[in-house]
Amino acid sequence: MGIAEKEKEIIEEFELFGDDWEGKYEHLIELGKSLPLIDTTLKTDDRLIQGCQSRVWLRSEYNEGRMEFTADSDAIITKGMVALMVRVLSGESPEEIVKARLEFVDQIGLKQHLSPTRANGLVSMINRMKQEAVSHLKH
Amino acid sequence: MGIAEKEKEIIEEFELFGDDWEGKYEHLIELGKSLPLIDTTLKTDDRLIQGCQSRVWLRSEYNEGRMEFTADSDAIITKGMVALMVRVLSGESPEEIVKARLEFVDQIGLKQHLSPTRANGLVSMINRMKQEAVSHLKH
Amino acid sequence: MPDIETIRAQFPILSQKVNGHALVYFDNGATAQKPRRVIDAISEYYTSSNANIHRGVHSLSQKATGLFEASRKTIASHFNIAHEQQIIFTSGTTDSINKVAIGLSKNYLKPGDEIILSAYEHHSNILPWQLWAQENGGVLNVIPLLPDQTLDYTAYENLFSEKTKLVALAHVSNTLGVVADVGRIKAIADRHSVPVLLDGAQSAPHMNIDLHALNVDFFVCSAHKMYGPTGMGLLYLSEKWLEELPLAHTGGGTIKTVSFEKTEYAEGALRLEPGTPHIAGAVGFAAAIDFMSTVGMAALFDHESKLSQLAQKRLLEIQEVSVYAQSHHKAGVISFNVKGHHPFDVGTLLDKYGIAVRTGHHCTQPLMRHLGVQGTVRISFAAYNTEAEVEFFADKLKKVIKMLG
Amino acid sequence: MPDIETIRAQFPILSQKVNGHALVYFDNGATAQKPRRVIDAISEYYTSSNANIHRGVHSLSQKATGLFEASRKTIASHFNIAHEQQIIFTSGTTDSINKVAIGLSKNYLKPGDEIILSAYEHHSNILPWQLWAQENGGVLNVIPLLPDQTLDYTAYENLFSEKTKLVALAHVSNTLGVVADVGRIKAIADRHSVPVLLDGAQSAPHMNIDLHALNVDFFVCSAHKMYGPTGMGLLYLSEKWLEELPLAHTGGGTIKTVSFEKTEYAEGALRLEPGTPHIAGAVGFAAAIDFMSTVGMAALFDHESKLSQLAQKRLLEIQEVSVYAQSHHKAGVISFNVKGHHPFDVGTLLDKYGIAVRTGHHCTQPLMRHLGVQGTVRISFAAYNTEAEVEFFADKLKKVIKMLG
Ligand SMILES: Cc1ncc(COP(=O)(O)O)c(C=O)c1O
Ligand SMILES: Cc1ncc(COP(=O)(O)O)c(C=O)c1O
Repeated sequence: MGIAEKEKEIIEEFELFGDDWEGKYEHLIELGKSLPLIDTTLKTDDRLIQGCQSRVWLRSEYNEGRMEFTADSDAIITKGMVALMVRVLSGESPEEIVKARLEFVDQIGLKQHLSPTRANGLVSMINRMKQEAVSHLKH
Repeated sequence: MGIAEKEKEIIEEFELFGDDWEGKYEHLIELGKSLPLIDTTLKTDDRLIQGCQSRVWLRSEYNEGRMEFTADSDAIITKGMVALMVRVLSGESPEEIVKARLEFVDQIGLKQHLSPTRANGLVSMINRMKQEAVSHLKH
Repeated sequence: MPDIETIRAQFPILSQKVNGHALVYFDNGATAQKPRRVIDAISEYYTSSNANIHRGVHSLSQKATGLFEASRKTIASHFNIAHEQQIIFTSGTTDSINKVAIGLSKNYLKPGDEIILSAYEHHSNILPWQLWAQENGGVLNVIPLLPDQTLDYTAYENLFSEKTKLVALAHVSNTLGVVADVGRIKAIADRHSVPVLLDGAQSAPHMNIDLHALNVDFFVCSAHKMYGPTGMGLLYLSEKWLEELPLAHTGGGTIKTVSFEKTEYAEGALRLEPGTPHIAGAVGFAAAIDFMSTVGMAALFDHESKLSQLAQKRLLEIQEVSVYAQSHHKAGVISFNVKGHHPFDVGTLLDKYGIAVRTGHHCTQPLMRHLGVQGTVRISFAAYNTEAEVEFFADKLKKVIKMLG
Repeated sequence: MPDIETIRAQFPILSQKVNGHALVYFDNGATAQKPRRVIDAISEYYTSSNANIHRGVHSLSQKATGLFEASRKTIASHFNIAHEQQIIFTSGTTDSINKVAIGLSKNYLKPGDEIILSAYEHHSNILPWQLWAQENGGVLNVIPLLPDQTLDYTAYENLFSEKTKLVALAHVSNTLGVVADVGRIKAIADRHSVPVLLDGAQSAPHMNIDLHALNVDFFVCSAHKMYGPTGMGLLYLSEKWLEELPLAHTGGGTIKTVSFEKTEYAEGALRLEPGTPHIAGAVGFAAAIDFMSTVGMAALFDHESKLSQLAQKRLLEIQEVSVYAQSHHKAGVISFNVKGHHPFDVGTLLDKYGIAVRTGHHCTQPLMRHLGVQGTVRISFAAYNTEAEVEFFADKLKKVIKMLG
């Protein structure tokens, strides 16, 4: 399944809640909880993305043309967002990741969490994911 | 003639101009011009009242129970105002000078020149006149 | 105090809906909302009186200067200061503290000297002193907190040495709401002839402050936390320091005469206000003071105390919640945490109900480290907050905790 | 450029009567009047978006932060700066210069070092350097003026020595209107690898400024002279100085982590903007920039040049009048004197006709001494001034001279 399909799946998942933001956030929190924790020994400073309000740790690996991401956050809503990003981008090629516009976030009504004013580390995390991908691009 | 009479005289003098501010200012300028200049050798720093916009020099003497003032300014409108003050306060006793409220300035419509925001040295000059008078009060 | 609806009606922003709910603004410690009279005073200034001040002979400039200096008088009299020149306009608390720190570092503070601060200071009352200490080999001594998060006055007394040159202290902790006992602080400092700087950023908005009675050397606060405009602050100086504080900044408007070789400075407030001041800010600040006067500082303090007590009661009814500095009578500020949940999550979900709270370290990272937390959730009150809002908040907080599971 | 009536209609203050006459505001060099959109942007900010920025998770704080950062972008793009973090908000030109002077004095400027300024600098670009020089044994070298009151570029070149560490220069002289040839200034400074600070207080309101092309190290200006609010200014830094300029002020909002022992600072503009910024000021400043864009900087410059030329022509027709820097193409500013009459008298009487001019030393006392006068009368133009106003002024000036006799 490519990025586009995964985004579509997520949009459908969230459409179920319609205008019910509480349901939507409960789902997001569930997603956060289901994201496997990064082992604390791996929560090193070089993996830390310091937001002013919440912290994100990102670990990436490159394997046979595909990026694999694992990530964590100390705030559960941030972690839910992190889970969505990992789900969409993990297992994809660097080329696809660099191109990804992640517009599904807008469509599921959670765009405000990606605002650069949010200081929750998410925007920096996405930038970091893309940078890691760039470093594995074939030229 | 006491302070009150002199003030009354000045009010009458200015009433002639009614609403004609140009006439009034021409008169004020005339008064400024007719004020005898202080000899430049007397324009020493201790007699200087430095306004931001114009400068005033004040010389005072105490003689047989009366204060005598001479004063000068580098700006003619300020000097006109100075002339009015000297006319009203010169030759009076320290007691009368300290009490003087100089309300005639309001009545002749030139009160704005005595505003502390005017930075023309006039308010400081009046304060200085009163201080000099205070120093000669009989207790 | 006018009734609460009369007060609320003066704040246009309060009729706003946030995420479909009426705005409940509990982030007053960060900045207060502005009453109509403040907004109007600023507009009116620009619409009918705007000019540069102090040096102009034309009518508009006279008008603007008059308004600016009248604002200084209003503020001086609010703080019970007879000599209004002791009121220096700055751009805010942080600016005021920096200017004092830079000034004092020029001839008063010497290498090896010590400054006393508290463990709950705001970064703005730590970093300027830390910068001085790092650049000049100075020492910061920290008043520790008792287990109930109030100041340890005994430890404070023991911090003094021959080298102690200043006490710089928050009047009210922005994170905890704890109120310092200035009388006690001052009495001990006086015994050592050490000047006191009081950071009033969080006290000036909430209580009557009589600077004549407090008799501190420096008092600083921000207009924006007092229903006034942004970019405007106050630096009060004792008579002695008004004369003696070396210049941190200098420039136009501060002088009697200038040459490239030598400058003779003016006296009073002018010396310490270089450049074109924030004239509209001063006018707006005075309007904010007028607003606070119509409420009455004593009534305001009572009102906010009642809200704090109610909020604390409701918070303590929730099992998962822990409240900091619980036992202390607080000045309109309460910090809490929900066991197992990140303040960011709590704040984000409360916002969904239109409730604005502050989360994070509140620019008091050393205090966070002391408390052993990443951050807290902080609610802080103003004249326009109501008991109904507190109840709504408590109710929604319970819902949020359930959602977070 | 929109037609002049369309522009004038945007400035509510212009419909005011002063002493029974329509206000003729020729004191723009001191501060400009504000268009309705600026006044409204500020009101609107307080009415619907006010909150503290950068650290808040709630909606209002997000909104305020968004507006604040969007303002930074607007301003950056106006000055053709790609990296908006190079725009630091200060409280004004004077504040900006002081912060650079304090910062540079910490590790860049050394005892015995030399700074080049010009003979017509504003006190705000003299005194901060003089303070540094006095406190640290520094030297100020002054570019002299040619008989026509323009900079002596040859002398400038000869001022450089091994010890020259900075050129700090007014882009446009606030008293004379003389425009510095920045290309020439920069080229010579570059040859000696000396950084340049450009005081744009009087250029930014009048001309298109491309900071990318000018390529100076520091550029400073004030919003209030650019149709914007008081208490708001700009400090532009080159990439290098953005990273390297030591902190003058510090405090809340500038950090990554703080402890009493050690602080790790944030990067970019944050590091240099301690405390709550003048949020409404930034929003108002951006609105002022929008206003200037609708006029167009090139059109604005042309318009003001035409007014200056007409005014100078009319002034020179009056026998008693002498105009300074006459031969030079001036940026919307003209200084003159009336033989035998004090500027204060001229200004006071012009005010009676509703004409606002500035009189005195204009915070350029060294220049006054060079010209051998106590002060001058200065008229300075803005977008809303008209040829009819210039004619009215010239007419009334003649009357005033007659009155003064
Ligand atoms: C050339 C110049 N530099 C600096 C300043 C100081 O600007 P501000 O008073 O806004 O700080 C002015 C304003 O008068 C000026 O004209
Ligand atoms: C106790 C305290 N000190 C200082 C400050 C800094 O105030 P400002 O950001 O207005 O400069 C604050 C505001 O957050 C504060 O609460």
